[in-house]
Amino acid sequence: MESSPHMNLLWVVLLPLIGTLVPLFTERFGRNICTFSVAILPAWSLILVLMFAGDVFDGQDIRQSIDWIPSMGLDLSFRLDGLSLLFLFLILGIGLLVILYARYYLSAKDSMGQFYAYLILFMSAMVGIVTSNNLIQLWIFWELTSISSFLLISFWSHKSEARKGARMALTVTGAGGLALLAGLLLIGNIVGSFDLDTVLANGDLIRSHATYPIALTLVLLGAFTKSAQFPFHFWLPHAMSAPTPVSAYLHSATMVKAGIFLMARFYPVLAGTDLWFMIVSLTGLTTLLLGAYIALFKHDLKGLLAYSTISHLGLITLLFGLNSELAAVAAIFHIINHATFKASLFMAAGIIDHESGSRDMRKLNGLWKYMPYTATLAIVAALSMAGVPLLNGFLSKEMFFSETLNQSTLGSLSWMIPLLATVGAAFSVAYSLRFIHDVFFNGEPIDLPKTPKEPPRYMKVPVEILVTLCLVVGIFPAYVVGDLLNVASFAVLTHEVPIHSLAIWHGFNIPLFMSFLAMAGGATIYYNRRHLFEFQSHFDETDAKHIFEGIIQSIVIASQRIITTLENGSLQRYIFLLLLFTLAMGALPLLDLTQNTGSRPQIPIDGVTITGAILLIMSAIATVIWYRKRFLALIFLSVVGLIVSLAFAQFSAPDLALTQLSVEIATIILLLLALFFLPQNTYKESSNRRLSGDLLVSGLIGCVIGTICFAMLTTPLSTISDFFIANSKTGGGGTNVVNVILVDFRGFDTLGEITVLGIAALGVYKLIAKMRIYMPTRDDKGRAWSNDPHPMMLEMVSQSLLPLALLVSVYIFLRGHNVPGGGFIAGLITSIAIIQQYIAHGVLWMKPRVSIDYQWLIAGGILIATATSVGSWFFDKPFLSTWFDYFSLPWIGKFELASAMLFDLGVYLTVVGAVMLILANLGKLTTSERIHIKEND
Amino acid sequence: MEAIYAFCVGILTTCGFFLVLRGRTFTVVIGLTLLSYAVNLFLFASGRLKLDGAAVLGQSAEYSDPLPQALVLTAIVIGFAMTAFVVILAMRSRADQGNDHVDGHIPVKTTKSRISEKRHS
Amino acid sequence: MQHLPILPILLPMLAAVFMLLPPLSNSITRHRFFAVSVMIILVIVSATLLLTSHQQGTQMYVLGGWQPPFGIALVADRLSTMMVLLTSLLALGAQLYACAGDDHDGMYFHPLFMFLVMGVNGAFLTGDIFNLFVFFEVLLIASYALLIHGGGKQKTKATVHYVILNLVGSSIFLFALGILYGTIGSLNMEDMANKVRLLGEHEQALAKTGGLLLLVVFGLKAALLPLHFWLPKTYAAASAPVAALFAIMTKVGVYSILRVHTTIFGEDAGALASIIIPWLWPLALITLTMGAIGVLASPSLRLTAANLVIVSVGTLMLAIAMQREAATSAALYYMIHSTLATGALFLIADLISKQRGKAEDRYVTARKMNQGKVIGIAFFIAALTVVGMPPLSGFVGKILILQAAQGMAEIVWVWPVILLAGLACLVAISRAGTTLFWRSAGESTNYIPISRLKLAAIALLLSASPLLVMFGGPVTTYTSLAAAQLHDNKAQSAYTILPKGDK
Amino acid sequence: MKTRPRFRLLPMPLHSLILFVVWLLLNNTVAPGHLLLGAFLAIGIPLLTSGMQDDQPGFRKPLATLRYVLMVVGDIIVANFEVALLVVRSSKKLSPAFIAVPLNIEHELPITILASTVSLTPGTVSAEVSEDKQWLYVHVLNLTDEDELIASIKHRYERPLMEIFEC
Amino acid sequence: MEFWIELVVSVLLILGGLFVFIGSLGLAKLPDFYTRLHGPTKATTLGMGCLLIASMIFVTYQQGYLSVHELLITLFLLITAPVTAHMLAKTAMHHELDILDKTSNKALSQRAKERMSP
Amino acid sequence: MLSTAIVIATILVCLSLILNLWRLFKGPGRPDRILALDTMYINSIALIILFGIASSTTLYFEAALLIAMLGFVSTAAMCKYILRGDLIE
Ligand code: NA
Ligand code: NA
Repeated sequence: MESSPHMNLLWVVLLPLIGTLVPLFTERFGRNICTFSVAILPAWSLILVLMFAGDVFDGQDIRQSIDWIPSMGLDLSFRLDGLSLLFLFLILGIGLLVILYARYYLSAKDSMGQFYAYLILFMSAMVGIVTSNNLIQLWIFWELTSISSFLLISFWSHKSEARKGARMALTVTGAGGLALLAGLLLIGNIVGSFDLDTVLANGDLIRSHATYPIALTLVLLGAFTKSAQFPFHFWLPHAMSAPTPVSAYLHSATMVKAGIFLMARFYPVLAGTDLWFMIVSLTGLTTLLLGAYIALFKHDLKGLLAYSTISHLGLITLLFGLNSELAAVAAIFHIINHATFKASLFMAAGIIDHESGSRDMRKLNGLWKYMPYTATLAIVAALSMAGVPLLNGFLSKEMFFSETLNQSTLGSLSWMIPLLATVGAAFSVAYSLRFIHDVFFNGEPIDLPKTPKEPPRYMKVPVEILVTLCLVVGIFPAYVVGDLLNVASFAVLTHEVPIHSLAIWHGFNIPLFMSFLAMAGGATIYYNRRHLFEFQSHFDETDAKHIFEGIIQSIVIASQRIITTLENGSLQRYIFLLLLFTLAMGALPLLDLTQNTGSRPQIPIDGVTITGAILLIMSAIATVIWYRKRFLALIFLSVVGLIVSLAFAQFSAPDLALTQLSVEIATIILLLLALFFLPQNTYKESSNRRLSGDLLVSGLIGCVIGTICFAMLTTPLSTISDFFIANSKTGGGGTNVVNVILVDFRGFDTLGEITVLGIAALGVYKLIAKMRIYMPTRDDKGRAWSNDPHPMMLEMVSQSLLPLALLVSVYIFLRGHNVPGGGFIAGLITSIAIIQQYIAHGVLWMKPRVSIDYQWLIAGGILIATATSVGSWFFDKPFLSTWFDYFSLPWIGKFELASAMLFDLGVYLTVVGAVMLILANLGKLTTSERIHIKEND
Repeated sequence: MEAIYAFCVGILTTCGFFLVLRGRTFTVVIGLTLLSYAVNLFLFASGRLKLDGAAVLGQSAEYSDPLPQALVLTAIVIGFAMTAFVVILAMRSRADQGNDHVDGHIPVKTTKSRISEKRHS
Repeated sequence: MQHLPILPILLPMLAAVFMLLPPLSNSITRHRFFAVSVMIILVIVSATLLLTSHQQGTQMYVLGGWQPPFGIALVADRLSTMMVLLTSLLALGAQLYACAGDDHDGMYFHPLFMFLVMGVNGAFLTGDIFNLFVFFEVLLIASYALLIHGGGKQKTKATVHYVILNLVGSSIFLFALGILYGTIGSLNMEDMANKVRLLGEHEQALAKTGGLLLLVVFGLKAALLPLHFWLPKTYAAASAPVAALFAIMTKVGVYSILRVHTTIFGEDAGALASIIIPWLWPLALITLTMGAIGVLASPSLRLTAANLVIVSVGTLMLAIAMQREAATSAALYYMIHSTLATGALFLIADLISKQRGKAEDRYVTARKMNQGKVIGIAFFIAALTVVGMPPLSGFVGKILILQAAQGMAEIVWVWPVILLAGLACLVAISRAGTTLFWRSAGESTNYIPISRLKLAAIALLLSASPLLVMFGGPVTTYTSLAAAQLHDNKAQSAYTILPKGDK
Repeated sequence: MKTRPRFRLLPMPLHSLILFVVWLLLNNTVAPGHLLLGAFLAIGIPLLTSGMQDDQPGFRKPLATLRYVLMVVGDIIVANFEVALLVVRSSKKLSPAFIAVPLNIEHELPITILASTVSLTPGTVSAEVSEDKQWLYVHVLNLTDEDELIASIKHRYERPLMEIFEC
Repeated sequence: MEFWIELVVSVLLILGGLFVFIGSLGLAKLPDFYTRLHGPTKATTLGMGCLLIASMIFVTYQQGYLSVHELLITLFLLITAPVTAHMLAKTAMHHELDILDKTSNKALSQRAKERMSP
Repeated sequence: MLSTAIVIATILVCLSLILNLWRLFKGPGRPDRILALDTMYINSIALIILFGIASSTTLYFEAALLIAMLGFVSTAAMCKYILRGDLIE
């Protein structure tokens, strides 16, 4: 069969999709215009389909494809074959009827635009599913039906049942959707393409592949959840809290049929195996029986119809599962028939509900008197459901019975299938009878909110059309749906459809006998319903909603328990885990280290080093021993800092020694400032077990780090550093290589580093700005503070030292490029000198004397450093390219000017600004000079 | 010499991490400071140890690796900035929550033991 | 134009600095106009950089003219420019949202915000591992300061945890860098990659420690289990625009793992090839699982969004663990999608919590929202996106990752976990949505209409979701090229594209 | 007393001089470039910091100052040997004491210098100055005669200081 | 190096070391805080002076130019040591540290603490 | 001779540092500990000077100068802390 590219096929999907937006705009023009406008685009789409129909009936599949996401195997790809055509008629045709019906069903309070938008969205999704020629695209539309049905079911979102029902439907179909996705991906992987044509052409490949059972199961999970097959059937009755047009559409004709469609679509590649038979037919059979049985006991009209739908879907599934071609044809036929009679039944139920205010069959009685016309329509449809001759339901049921007789996969138990099918049919008759008798006859209505009457004229039109179809198909099957059934079956079977005759009369045969049995049995069951009801009342009615919610709830609670146990909000635990992880990462590779000592010659030990080590180790341990006495810990910390600086000095890093020293003092001042506001000592909090655990882990990490450090120190290394030494003077213009690296080779790091400092200062300022903190009036031993806030000697000496300190910082700054020093250290010296003034004199004394905006200083510093770096752009060099030259002036002699100095000035200013912003403002916390949050503008 | 150096780094690391694992902000800050000493020494060690080799041209015969020194300088500055922030954060936490526990509240267990401790004394 | 690669770092930095100086300082109005203008310019610059790098090949920017491995070089390849563009887009959204008033709850919002963007962009662009550390610190310190923006007990508490953990992380970072320099002797990642193969056995063991310790560091930033505990409460406590911007922060960790562990410890690293992979598999799976459990357990939308971040991290890590071009490409697509979507979700959560009175965004019955419809639409789009339902971008990323796993033995773990996590998210989000929007008691009061700016910000971020699907073709083409570039060590080698210049 | 005169360019001439000298000390040089730079700094830094200096009586007598300094240095050296002996000896032989020295000078800077001198010299440490600046409390390591010690402090150090500061 | 210079430097070094040591010894062994305060503030200062002068001479000789910048350290120490001692004494009095029993005029420390006249 | 002198002086300074550490541990009061720390600062200046002479370099002079300047600030700050709690008021 040739496929012809057809550019208009896309519009079949696009038109409804665009139509989704229409009601949102036309809602304001009134109900009729809104309804009409909503119908236009789907109708147009249907017309397009009808125009294509001829080609399809002629055996020409229509295809259209556009590239979309090739790396995912996703193309925008459509095809129209017989199966699609059949479904499109159902979706668009019944869809249009539902649009009309809903016009009268919805009350003035309901948002019509929203409803139609959801409905059309759903319709588009269904159209998309049935026309998709790409597996992933099919899945996209599949999921879209889940989403839009969620919106439709929860349309009356203020009702708890609506929300829960919608959620349940979404969860179940969503889960199925994920399974389907996995299945489709597997199939795509087997075939090497997600193109449906390719997939359908490779049935044998798929069936023989090792992952076939998994792929089959996953795809069927998708189909069964969507089509409410046992054990996933429970969501469907709860979806009945949707407005009735939704039920008529989604739960009879379309969405639940999506699963059936999926089975039909993949019938050529997945069916035909025993596994398929076992899963599909048994699931179908169980669903058929269960649905039919429960339907009888539902007092809610829509509940009855819902379980009836489940039962009929089971029937169709069973047919597909039988692995017989005629059965598949029967299944397709029953899809049509079920759609027509069930949609009309739902609509009738909706009319009854709408006009009487109740759906409870215990209250609804004798409606024949009040709405004879509607009653007639409903009774015809119900009889079709029961499979009464002359109605379409009878035809497909006959085919069904005959197919149940033609299978033998269950071996000697195969006889059970026709028997159980008959039992199911009997119950089907029984609940149909109940629907007819209990609602339209059976005495007078009880306590109805409204007096029932016939509905508006046009509300009946959709029902009339559908019931007429039931009759016409039932009487002239071959003329009405013969061709359609043929092309659809052809699409499913992918070859010539086996001979079947669509006729009312096939002579006296076993299926007819089974039908008769079912009729009689159904009547008997209904007649004796009181006993059955009594029997059934012994069982607690298990509400699926409660079970489902219960399961979800317990999952949520379990999750919460897990989360609260693990995420207990204890930082100590988080750090402990972090350290454990670190330990694992650090220690395990070390197991590969055969020996710790490398080949690098070691430096002999000397006494000074030992002294330093003793000081360092003892002090470090002292901070641990006395960590609860904070001031003490602080003093020992200072010792550690001092020794570290000395170590840098010893190991040839004078710049580091200087920096470490100045940072260390600034840190101590900072910690002292903060300690004032914090408890001075704390109780023993950690249990001994925790302490030893912590000690163990930190000790082990210490061992790991120490080992690595030793191994590293004793291993020879060649680095890129020779370059720096070689180019420091010639390329960077300075003899202090470390400084040249900082301001030139790796000036970018330095720029980042001063930015960090600047940001930290801003952050601190931000922290302080909103701080309201308690100021202790006594020290930790209860002593009142000394009465001398500004000791005179300290004041005198501090202010005398200030110019000296500034001089030293200029000295350190200027020499940095060539010998140890530089902007950072100079900046810290300046800041500490100024802080010393604050300590000695206090904020009030300082305030009139220092009028620098530290914030500007920070910004200015970073700006100068950046501007210096950007300056190189004007010489067509990259950012941070430095410049230096030597000049000589008479008398003064030769001197160097370098852009790096300017960069370093930026560093200096930022450091001063940042440190002062932090420390000086922290000091102001307790005075009247505390920061007031600036009001803007 | 290398062994002693590595040992000191190990001790500092141990002490630092142990204090970081404590429950009070100030102690944690002390721990972080110790840890940053350890880190700086360690990072410095990546250039190996050298005596009399300051990387100032013309001052030594052989130069120590200047690059780790520059890295450590950056690390020191950043460490200082971070310490400054976390110290003030500790204060802010005390101000906002009324205690200086890292979790913003004293664990129930501790409160109990403290009461019993008081009772005993 | 030759300076284009450094502009994503310089622009926000200078913008921040200028905002601290007169005439911009102390005027929130001026801050807003200036900051938004700069951010729009930044978006344009980033896009230009991306196109340049895409069409003309990787752009190297050699700072100070010092050739790598001696100097620091910025590497603007497809991956880094993509991340930079992503950052500026997210930042623009978050910033617009903040301009509606949240920026006024404390000081320095805009400068700090700019500094954070600078740090993130720097981390993405730099080709030097120590410079990466520096930019990590820039973005961290800015994030610390931003986290307390707005004040309040919760923020303070979350900040304490966040800051201390990250400080420990920074220490470990430096330990790792020390080890790497101490064994490899270089800092330029490309140069390290070349040298790491040649290491002796002794050095290898040490370098491996360094590489694995980096996993700890990046894992902490990325919120990889068991280092993720800080994330939910931190993100939930942050003010909305900050939380939205933080959506990129975990991605910095993910990016770093991707960059460092495919460049330095990639397939060509000899004995040190793929050292993190045996760890990454289980950790990624558990992260994803815990994220999903967290999503189920979340009692409020902000926590849900935060846990969704963990889910996305777990998913990304799985893709990285696969070590395939296809998987990396999928990860990159997923990264763009999840960053913008979770960012938007944080903003939406804020809108919701401001309209529900004391209930805020918790999943309890509360008064009806004033503008439930418009927020509802935004939420619906965001929810579909994060859950991975078509037709929005989530499903593309998920399918790409699932597809990438085909043919691997680990598929038996990857597929079920990813799919079930998706289901858990679906369950949780549908519960969340129905509760927040539909379970209401009492009518709304205090009608304060939502600022249009906020809606525009959310729309901006959300618009990415359909666009990513619509233009899925070009986007995935780009991500696969980026992935190919990342995996092909020779193609991205710094030396091949460098003109052998002077100096 | 006289406060020091204020010049616009040289607010603290003595400071400037000290800074200039210190600059040369620091750089170990008298190169012309450094002379110029030193001069610049010696003028610039006091201009910057003059705000942070309280008014204090100025040094009037350079010679007396020099004499005082030399005397103190000598005392320090001698005193230290004494203290060294005291430290090394058994501490049982110590006779420590607190004493209060009445002060005649009133200004903060001279008092500070006096107290510093006392601290640097034999066996005495200035512990406190009373709030009214009338008394200097001194801790003595090994007191032999209280009155003599007080007299010697006043005579040896306070008087020259009063002379130097003309107060 | 010339013998005399070497001798002077060596003597100064040993002397300096000795004073530094005695200062610390005093700190370690003297019986109460106030007596301990004397050691470091004075002996150490002198010791440092010796060492710095030794360094001055040594560097001047070795480098061939006058190295006087060590004087600056001495200057700093001379200026700051008394203030340090003063501040420490204040803290000791504030904490009312135990004073050696045989100290005369112990009560003065109370007056001093309050900064009142005796 | 000179090298012997340097060694002797260094040993003396190292011993001093150990003595300082001992006082630091022993206390008993906070002032004792601060005093010990301050002495340690000064003794480390001595160590640096000796180190400079021993390795005949002037590179470490600034370190000594810095300790002299900043050690004082630190000690003063600690004393102020004990006296007033609040460093800057
Ligand atoms: Na009835
Ligand atoms: Na204060």
